[in-house]
Amino acid sequence: MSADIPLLSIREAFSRQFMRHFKALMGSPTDMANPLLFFFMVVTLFPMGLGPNPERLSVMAPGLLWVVALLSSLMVSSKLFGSDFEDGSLEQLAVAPYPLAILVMGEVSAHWLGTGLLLAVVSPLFGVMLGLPAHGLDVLFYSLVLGTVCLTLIGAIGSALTVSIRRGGLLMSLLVIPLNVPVLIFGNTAVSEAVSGGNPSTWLALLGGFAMGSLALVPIAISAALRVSLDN
Amino acid sequence: MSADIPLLSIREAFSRQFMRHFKALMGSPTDMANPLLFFFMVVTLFPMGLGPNPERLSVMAPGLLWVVALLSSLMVSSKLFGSDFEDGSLEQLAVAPYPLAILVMGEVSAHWLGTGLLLAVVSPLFGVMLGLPAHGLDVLFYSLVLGTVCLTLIGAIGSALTVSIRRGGLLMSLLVIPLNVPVLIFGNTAVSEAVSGGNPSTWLALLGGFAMGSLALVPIAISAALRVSLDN
Amino acid sequence: MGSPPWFFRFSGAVVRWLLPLTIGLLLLGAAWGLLVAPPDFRQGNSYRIIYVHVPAAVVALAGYYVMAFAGAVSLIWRIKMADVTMRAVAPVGAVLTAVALVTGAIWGKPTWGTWWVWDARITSMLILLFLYLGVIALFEAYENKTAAARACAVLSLVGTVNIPIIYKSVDWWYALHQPASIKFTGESAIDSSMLHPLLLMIGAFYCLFALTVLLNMRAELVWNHREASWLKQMVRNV
Amino acid sequence: MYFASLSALWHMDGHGFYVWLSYAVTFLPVAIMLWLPIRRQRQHWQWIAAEQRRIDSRRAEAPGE
Amino acid sequence: MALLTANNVAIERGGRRLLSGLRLSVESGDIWQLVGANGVGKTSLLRALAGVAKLGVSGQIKRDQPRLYLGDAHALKKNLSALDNLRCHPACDIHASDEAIFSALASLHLAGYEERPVGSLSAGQQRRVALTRLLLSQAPLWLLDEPFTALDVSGCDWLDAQIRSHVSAGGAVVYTSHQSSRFGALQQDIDLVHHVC
Amino acid sequence: MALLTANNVAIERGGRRLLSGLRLSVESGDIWQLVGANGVGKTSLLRALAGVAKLGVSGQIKRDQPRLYLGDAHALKKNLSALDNLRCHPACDIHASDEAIFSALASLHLAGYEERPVGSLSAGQQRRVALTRLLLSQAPLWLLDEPFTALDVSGCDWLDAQIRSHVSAGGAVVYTSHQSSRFGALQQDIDLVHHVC
Ligand code: HEM
Ligand SMILES: Nc1ncnc2c1ncn2[C@@H]1O[C@H](COP(=O)(O)OP(=O)(O)OP(=O)(O)O)[C@@H](O)[C@H]1O
Ligand SMILES: Nc1ncnc2c1ncn2[C@@H]1O[C@H](COP(=O)(O)OP(=O)(O)OP(=O)(O)O)[C@@H](O)[C@H]1O
Ligand SMILES: [Mg+2]
Ligand SMILES: [Mg+2]
Repeated sequence: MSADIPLLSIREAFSRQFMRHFKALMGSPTDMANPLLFFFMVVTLFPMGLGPNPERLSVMAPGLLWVVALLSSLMVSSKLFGSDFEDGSLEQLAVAPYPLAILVMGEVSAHWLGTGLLLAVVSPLFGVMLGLPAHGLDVLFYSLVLGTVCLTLIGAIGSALTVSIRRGGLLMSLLVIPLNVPVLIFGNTAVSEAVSGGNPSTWLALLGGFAMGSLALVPIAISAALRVSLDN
Repeated sequence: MSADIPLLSIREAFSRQFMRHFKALMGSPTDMANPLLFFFMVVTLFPMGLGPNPERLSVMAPGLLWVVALLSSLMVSSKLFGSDFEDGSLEQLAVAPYPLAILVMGEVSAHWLGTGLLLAVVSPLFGVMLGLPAHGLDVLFYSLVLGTVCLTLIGAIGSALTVSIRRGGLLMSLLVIPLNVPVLIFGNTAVSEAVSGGNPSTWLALLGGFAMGSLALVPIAISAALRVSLDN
Repeated sequence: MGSPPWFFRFSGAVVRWLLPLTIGLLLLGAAWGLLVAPPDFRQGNSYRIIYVHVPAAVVALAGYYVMAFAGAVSLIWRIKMADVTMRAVAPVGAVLTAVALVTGAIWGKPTWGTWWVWDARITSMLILLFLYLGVIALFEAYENKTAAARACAVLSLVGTVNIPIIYKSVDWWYALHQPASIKFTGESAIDSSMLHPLLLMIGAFYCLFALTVLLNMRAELVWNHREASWLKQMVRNV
Repeated sequence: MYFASLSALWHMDGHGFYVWLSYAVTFLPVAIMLWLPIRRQRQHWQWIAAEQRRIDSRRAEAPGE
Repeated sequence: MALLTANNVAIERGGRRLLSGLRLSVESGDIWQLVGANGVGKTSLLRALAGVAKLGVSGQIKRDQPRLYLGDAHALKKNLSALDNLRCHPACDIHASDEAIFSALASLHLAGYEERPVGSLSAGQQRRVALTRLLLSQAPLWLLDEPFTALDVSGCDWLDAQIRSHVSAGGAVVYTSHQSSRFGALQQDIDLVHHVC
Repeated sequence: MALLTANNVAIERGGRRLLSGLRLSVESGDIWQLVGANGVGKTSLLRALAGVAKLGVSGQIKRDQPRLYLGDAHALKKNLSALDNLRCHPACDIHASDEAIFSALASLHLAGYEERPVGSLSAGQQRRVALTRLLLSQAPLWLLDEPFTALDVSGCDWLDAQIRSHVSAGGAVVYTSHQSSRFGALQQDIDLVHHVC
């Protein structure tokens, strides 16, 4: 009986996980708008805190926008695998006859699409609101596309670990901060360079390299972390 | 049979809810450490994003600290009633023979003690890290003590309104951030004033007034919102 | 009064003359503002944006109070019609707020040379938009629409208590940090040749608000009462 | 009319783009805002009418019921 | 003495009317079982009777204030111990001393598990913790939603005996279950099929 | 043909050894019921057999790759519809067309509920959605943790028939339940009491 069971192609297994998570994330157009509004509001908070002085804001704009991106990615990723763990989806992923790393990447990509990429797409608007000069907007966009890939992947490791280890908060942040720092610095410098008329491409390349590296290595780390969590 | 059933005093009912939530919070130190770690991380991130220029940082320190306090309070409040809803505690609270507003305030106070007050207590450390002048640290502490009361109460309304919604986390932030704007402004201005040698007491008084007003009105809103959520 | 059949008939009559009136007033005001009124001596022709910007802003603000009042009525007296009103006001208010923001931003480019400034009034308007969007998102997120209306009522009441505080605090915030380079408020000595079309346009936007709210309510009512005999009777008679 | 010619009206001393754009972003949403509920009500109305007709025809088919 | 009377109750959920025309009078000494297929509305009715759900419920429900409602969800905090969970139960109806709680837990074969986080107990053990409230609360009216779920044979027998002794002491029980008539002539059924709209 | 063999398995949980010396060989056509009181370790053993838990498990467990494990938790996303949940199930063992899913749901009396969020179904209906996988997956080995829970009488009968036809087609089932011996001579029991440490 077991010989003739058809298997999905790895690609299809991936895309099913992707769809599952994407649909759960984006039930309706209103839901789709939620992360957007969230970013918008967080951006608004900074002028409220720092004062409306346009010159000062525009000097800080690259750094602020990048820190906001990092913070909000952190806030939305922190519960990435939480519901999967509670509702038993993780058990099922673990017994599925496909590499856990691939399946999990389906989920992570859906998450990135619905939050990271979206943030990057609307970021020029935020740039304008914070007074970022127009010639920095495209680099802001590119740097965030690449950067949110890294942030999401690293956040996913953190989430996988915190799902498992009850007291793992400290461990998670120790893991996540150092890994995120280069992303922040590369991205922020790329934008600052573009604004001040320098050449951002080196920094974008570094960011791209970091994203590639994460894409290659992080899935393995995530699946290892999730397996540990199931045994806890 | 029913006549001789003893009732708890309102105070005792309150304090039981307080203990229940407080112990649950202490039982998972991760949850408690989360806002602190978040705070800590962000405080380390800003110098990286905005450049290490100490003068500029110290000018912005009050605003940054307050924005981050708001965000971390948001992060922890978003799940305030979530587990109560899922595990059925909310149903039980609703059938308890005491005013729901009182019982719920027991929970909210425990939450505030474990997150808001804690944040205020360690905030001077973070102030020092961002170069906040020493004579601003005590006002930072006072403003955060009062401010986190408001933030927690308003966050509790948001959480109560969105518990029954499956993808409620972000939505909650959307509802709560605009309502928190005055708190942010009062608190942040108090600290700025103290730093620049002005008189912070007006702003602290405003913050105190806001906290008092919230303490009087918010419990009713929370209990109404929770009843609605049970009916969804 | 307040019963759905009565309201449906009454609002039908109102809509019948309010619709042409509103469109007429809007076109008249727009033509007056664009074609007839003289240009401002400082800002030139760009000031003509005022005829859409200010009315949208004024009515958007008023709309929130209408919504919150409906919310209070719905919570206290449990009147279904108040739920429907609240539900109908929120999108109209949000659209008008967005219009005020966008036209303001467009106005900013020729006058200040920038699309966006964190001015007190602008910032308050942005927060008002967030408040409206919050109500809409909350309503959409609930599955049970009666519960949704009640939740939105709670939210909009909390918002109403808070709005004056928000506005005042944003004012203080701006006054404290106000940068010297931009001067925005205070030139309200407006010539009557410019004022009259503005007042007309504000009137037109109030009519527009009432009209769209009524239309939204009617559409909602028809659906909610699709099983009701009075509606079936009405459909049959048409 | 204040403007001498149509092209002056269109151009508005260099501010035409901004003025016309803001009128467009006002009146377009306003038109949609008016049209959507009207369309929605018409659709509901037609749905109810169709339902009525279906019920009526069923009654006509089975008069003894 | 009627502990609960429901008159002409109708229930609506998710925009659909589930049940209507329901009448029920629970007297002291009664055991009522709500019977019906999956999705017929047993849980919804029980929540309405308990006063948890209000919005979709029409008709009159009169009840004595103290009642013990036990739903699908146990209202247990996973990271608190059984002891703490019972000491500070959200329904606030437990006035027992710690010793009483210990001995109640022991009578449910949970001796030795009192101080462990409830989340690390097995499914049946968690239900036993939730059921311990029956021993500790003094509410005369019990409203139990599928209380026999996850219990082993001895657990079911314990609950059975508990319900019997409760009603013989003048209490009353309304419960749902998919097993039929555990209490023979002692119990009455309401088959919700007759009230489906 | 053995679909699963376990040899000298011992299980440790929360720092305590629960079971030891467990042997089991599940052949095609077998029905095994894990029997034991609450908290004895049935769920833990089933998770070990399925390969979900690994860390506290010692001994050899050999199994054929495709197996269907169904735990306490249903692995259903509450805000997705039943259809979407099955289409994109995390176990990735469903290769059926949408029509097949529709008809499978219909045979569990869920016609009309396919597109509603699973969170708005009753307890039994949610379990039925989870059980629909039995019709759609082609795994020969089923590992079911208390599958009869929350089902009404007709649901239990359906599951009963399903298990019988599965084993008669050469599959095998290991399940836990507190009701004893539904399948008479067809099934074999392992009473875990004999393996408690
Ligand atoms: C995004 C940008 C803007 C927003 C959100 C905005 C918002 C508002 C609001 C809410 C009002 C009504 C205030 C009230 O009724 O008290 C208003 C009035 C007004 N706005 Fe704007 N505005 C913006 C940009 C501008 C710009 C760029 C100008 C012109 C330079 C401008 C000129 C005016 C004038 C002249 C009034 C009416 C006079 C008054 O009430 O003081 N606004 N605006
Ligand atoms: N996450 C956990 N951490 C630590 N110990 C656990 C955990 N889960 C279960 N245990 C312990 O392991 C033992 C066996 O639990 P298990 O869930 O396997 O029991 P079971 O036989 O399935 O019981 P039931 O009939 O109640 O479902 C129990 O005594 C329980 O206390
Ligand atoms: N949150 C909800 N929103 C909308 N509809 C719901 C919700 N919960 C339940 N329903 C619907 O109400 C009906 C009754 O559900 P209920 O949970 O009362 O059934 P039940 O009789 O307890 O079933 P079971 O035997 O499966 O527990 C079901 O058809 C279900 O689809
Ligand atoms: Mg039920
Ligand atoms: Mg078990």
